[in-house]
Amino acid sequence: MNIHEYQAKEIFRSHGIPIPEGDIATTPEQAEALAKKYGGTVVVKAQVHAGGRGKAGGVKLARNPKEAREIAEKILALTIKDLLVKKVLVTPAADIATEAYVGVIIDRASKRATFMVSPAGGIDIEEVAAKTPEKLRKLAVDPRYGLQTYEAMELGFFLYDDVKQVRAAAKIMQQLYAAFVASGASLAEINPLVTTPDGKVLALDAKMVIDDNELDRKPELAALRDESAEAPSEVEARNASLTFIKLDGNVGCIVNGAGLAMATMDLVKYYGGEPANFLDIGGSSNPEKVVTALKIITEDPSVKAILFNIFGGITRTDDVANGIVTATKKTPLAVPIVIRLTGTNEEIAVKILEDNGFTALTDMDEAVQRAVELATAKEAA
Amino acid sequence: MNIHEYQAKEIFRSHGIPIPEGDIATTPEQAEALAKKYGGTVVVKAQVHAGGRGKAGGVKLARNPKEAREIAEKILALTIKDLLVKKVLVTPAADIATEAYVGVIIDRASKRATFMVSPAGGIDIEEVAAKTPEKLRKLAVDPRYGLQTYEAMELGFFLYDDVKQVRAAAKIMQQLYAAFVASGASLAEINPLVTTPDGKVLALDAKMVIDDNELDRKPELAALRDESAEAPSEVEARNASLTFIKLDGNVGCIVNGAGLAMATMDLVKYYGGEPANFLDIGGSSNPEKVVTALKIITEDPSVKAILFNIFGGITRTDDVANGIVTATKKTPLAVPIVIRLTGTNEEIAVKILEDNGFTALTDMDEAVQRAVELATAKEAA
Amino acid sequence: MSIFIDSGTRLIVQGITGRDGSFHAKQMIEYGTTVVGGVTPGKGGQKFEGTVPIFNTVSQAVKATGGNTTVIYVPPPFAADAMMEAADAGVSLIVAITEGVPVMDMTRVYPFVRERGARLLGPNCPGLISPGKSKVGIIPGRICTPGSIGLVSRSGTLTYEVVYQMTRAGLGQTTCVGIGGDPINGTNFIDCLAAFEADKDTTSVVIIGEIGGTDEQEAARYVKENMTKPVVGFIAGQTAPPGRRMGHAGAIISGSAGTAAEKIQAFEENGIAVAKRPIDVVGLLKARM
Amino acid sequence: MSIFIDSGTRLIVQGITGRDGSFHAKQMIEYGTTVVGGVTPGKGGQKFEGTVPIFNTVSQAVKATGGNTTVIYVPPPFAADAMMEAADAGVSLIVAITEGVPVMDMTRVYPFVRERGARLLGPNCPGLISPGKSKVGIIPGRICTPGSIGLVSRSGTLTYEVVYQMTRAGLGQTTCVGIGGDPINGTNFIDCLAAFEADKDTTSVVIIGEIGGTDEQEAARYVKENMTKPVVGFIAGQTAPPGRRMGHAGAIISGSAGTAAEKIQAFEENGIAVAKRPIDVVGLLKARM
Repeated sequence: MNIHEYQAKEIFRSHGIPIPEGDIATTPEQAEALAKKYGGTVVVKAQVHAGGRGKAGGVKLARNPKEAREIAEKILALTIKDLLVKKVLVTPAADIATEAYVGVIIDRASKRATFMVSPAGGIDIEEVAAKTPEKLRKLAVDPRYGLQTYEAMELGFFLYDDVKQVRAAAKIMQQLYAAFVASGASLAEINPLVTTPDGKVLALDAKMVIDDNELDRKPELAALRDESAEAPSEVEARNASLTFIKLDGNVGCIVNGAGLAMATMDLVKYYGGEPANFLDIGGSSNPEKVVTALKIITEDPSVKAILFNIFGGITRTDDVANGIVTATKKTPLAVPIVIRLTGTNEEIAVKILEDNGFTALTDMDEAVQRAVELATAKEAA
Repeated sequence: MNIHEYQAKEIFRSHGIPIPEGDIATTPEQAEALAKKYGGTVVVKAQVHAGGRGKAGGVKLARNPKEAREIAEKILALTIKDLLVKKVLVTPAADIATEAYVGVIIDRASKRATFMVSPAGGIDIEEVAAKTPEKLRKLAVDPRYGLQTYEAMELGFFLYDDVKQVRAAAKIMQQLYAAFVASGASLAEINPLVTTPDGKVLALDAKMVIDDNELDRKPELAALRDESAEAPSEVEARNASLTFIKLDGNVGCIVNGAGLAMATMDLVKYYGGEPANFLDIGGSSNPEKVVTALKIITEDPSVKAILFNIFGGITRTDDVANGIVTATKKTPLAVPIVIRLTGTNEEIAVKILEDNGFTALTDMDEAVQRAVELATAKEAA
Repeated sequence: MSIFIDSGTRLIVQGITGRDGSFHAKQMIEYGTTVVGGVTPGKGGQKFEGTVPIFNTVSQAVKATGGNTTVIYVPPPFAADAMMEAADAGVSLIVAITEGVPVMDMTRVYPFVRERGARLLGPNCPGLISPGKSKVGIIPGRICTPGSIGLVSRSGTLTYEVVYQMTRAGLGQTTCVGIGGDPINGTNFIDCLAAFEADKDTTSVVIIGEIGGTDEQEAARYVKENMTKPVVGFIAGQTAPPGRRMGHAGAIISGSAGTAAEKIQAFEENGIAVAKRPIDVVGLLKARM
Repeated sequence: MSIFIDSGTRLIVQGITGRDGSFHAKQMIEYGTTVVGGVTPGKGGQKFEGTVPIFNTVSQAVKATGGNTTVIYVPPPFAADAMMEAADAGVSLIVAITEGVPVMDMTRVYPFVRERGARLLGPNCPGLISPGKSKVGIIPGRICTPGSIGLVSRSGTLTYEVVYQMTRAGLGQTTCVGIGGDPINGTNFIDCLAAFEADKDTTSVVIIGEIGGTDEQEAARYVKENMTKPVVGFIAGQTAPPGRRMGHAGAIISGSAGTAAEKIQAFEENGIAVAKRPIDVVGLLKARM
């Protein structure tokens, strides 16, 4: 789960990381009032779940309250990577001497939380990695011991020469690690970590991604979710425990299991179609899930045919069949549907479907080809 | 450092351990008021740093406020193992179905915090260990992972059959472990851990010893020290970074290093004397420490001779010599003194002493024999 | 022969009285797996289905039954503890089916299990099956048949699909292993490839990967450098949008964006025949027999 | 020969610019120890006494100097981190002089150092000396002389006393090791006894214990079961009051009250000659030559 910069800053602050003050505005007037309160130049920053805010015009300096209002008005009207900007963060502008990058992620290879730091911060860290890899340093943290002071100091010496700044950065990295672990994060970033002309070390930006699997046991983090910052269909899917990602094609796919879902999409493409989405109904299906899945798919006007591909294991195919019947009774389909199912309780499922006028296929390739043909025909019609 | 039951309970409570309410009284009237507040029967418990309070009459039930006042008055007049009772804890009496023992200590052999639990609680756990060792179970906690839930459950199943009580006890043990680690304890005990007739699991008593080495970095724990509950000479010694333990003999010993101090005491005994104390001036001495050490020793009227035994390594013998000269100039000695020193800056030290009318010996056995003779002669005089 | 499990496997089911645990325990018993015990705290002393003894702790279960393998069906908040309990009780194989285990938990479980010399499969995996001998997990038994192909996959239902098509085409399996798709799992492709290479009865191997991470690329290098048996591969996710989970930092740390194209290229460059469709696995296998 | 340190020891001093560190670094250099570098964060690039290079981290120091041993003089709050840093930097021997290290820190340091295969001596120990070859720590060099006796002790100044009396009586030492008296330390009696038994030049061994714990009792059993060389012992604390630190629980867990009488008995029952006074060590050693 993505959280906003201002939310990540709150978490970082609660772990002691030094961050300049700041507050959220949802209107230009609020931004103006905040700028007045802080005095001097402020930064107005769009709060959206998208990288490249700066390039998109979502981060601007304002020299006075009036300018803050005007800039906030412009930013609050922006759409960045399909996401509407609904909040801005207003924060006093800091004097910056140097900019560094500090990030922690879960690294699959070392199976550990891993730090990446670079004295070349502020800009896109991907560029640093590609062009000047010698400016990037990694350190995998042993979860049994946490980030030791000497390790943090080694990273600090990679960023700074002045031992006071090294110690300050080391402390911030230990605080960042604590925040990372306490929040069950999969990513935590400070970019830039700056030094000021008088030698202080401060975090000017904050980014954090929370492992979805943590949310059940960390309700205070789950409460940070900003559904207004996401596509409504994806929100609806998640609330029904479905994984849904909207794509640009015309074959709506409903599959159990992420791997089979992707393979199904690939097969749609292989047979000349385009998948309209990724939709995984997950391991233990129930009829309700199927109803919601069908609802989400049919709300997409570009879907011209619906393809079910269910391989029953832990998923019972009769559950899926019942879901299809319930959903289509409630709201008859406007597009053709192709159902392929095999596995657990297959015979019962086929009977349910046939009793309700559906045909059930058992071969994946055959089903995909049929769906692609139907979508193409419908598109042409 | 020992802390009182009520202080340990505060720490345990802050980690979530269920403990009946309770408060401190320093007068019988306060005890009466607390008993009135709680209603029903209360327990009045002496707060002293000594085991065996119960047997010494320091723990009593009071059925009503008046009785609470009377009992508090008696307990506040007690002296338990040489320690004056200055505070009592007043707490509502709990209905008890079963009593168990749960303790954690630092175990030298496994080099880990180690749990000891027994379903036979309430009584002296040493007795359980001696008479029914099968009722005692140990578990060394891996510090890299902490006390895992399954480990706590295994201990819980050793105490109870009812899985609800097992879970409650397991949770309490994890909380106790957290309190133990967070406080830098060397001992934390709940004796008894009780179940009530309605199935609740509660900690009725609490004991905790804090590692002295933690106090510098944990000022909130250092603040729990109750100097009124200790011998004044030991408090004075500690404040001067000396380790002092009063004994019953007549040869006052001032030595650097615990091992050498003990060996010196043993030698005093070997040559027919009795050491009056253990006093270790520690590794890096300074003249001030020596002055305080001499002050503490000379305040003990049973000391008939003073023996210095200093082997200079990190300790500079000239520091010690200067301390002796300063102290005896300020307060001339009433008893004979024997000084043995060798090692770092020995020549300077000997010169300082001889210039001020002292004799310095270099042989330990010779010095100890002399001190024993002088003490015996003084005693006889 | 087979890898990891066979007819000597003595299985303990952790969470045997739960919804999923009881369902699959029955399925495994029906398949012929030697289920020697179950664990549910507080139900120690009872029997599952009137025959399988239930214990309060894994340690008790192992001591009483000589179990050497466990399978875990407990809910996500308790799954990490269950894995550690199993490792500490001395079993040699732990199969964690549970989906939704927090990754932070797994950073601690991984070294814990390793220190005790146990093998962990999963979490979030379908388990494994050595057809005709033993099944541990949730892979449907009837889609498999004994034979000489080894299969390892990051996916669940996609594995079933491929195995099903193999079985329909008469290609039986020594062992099918689902390693799970979580960021941190106990057993990876290479562990399984090495075991298949060492297994006398396995003649060729199928590897099924998907987008994300670099496990497939590393597996491909391993195949080239260490394997003599033919390997056929499939990668799911050619049309999937770039993963949004890890963002940029994840790609930097692994030195790869983890795309399907990249993985397919790694397979091809290292001598793994790549199937375009799941069904093509069958043809590629037959061509290499 | 000698144990743990010899003329091949290349020493790094952690905390070389501090009060104790600088004093003892000079003493060690004077004694002839090969001090190759020092560590003080923020003073990297400077030189100690104009000759010994100072580094910001132990890792840098090891890389630049080939140091294989470190000695730690940093204050208690930073000592545990210093030990872990040294272990992680790959040195094989870490000698921690610092007194007052929280025991909780040591519960973490101990497995950390072990995992890296390093030997830790201390904390709260005087270090060790192989007379005429190398001295690491704070044992005064002039009280020692080369010879054939190995000595191991839990104490500091009591060690000096015994070594001094041995030296005065013409009994030289291969190595004198102070293992420190803290509840958790890195090297125990048995580690040293085993090393002395294996050392060709050591002909007999002195062990100096004190009250508390059961290390001496275990050492005594080890001597009986594993050692061929004569061992002479001394135990301090016969007149000491019972330890008030651990109270009853400590005694239960160790199965012993840790008294001097108990330890002396264990020594005698296992063939260790026990000196009544420190000076008697000399006579007992001579009687066994």
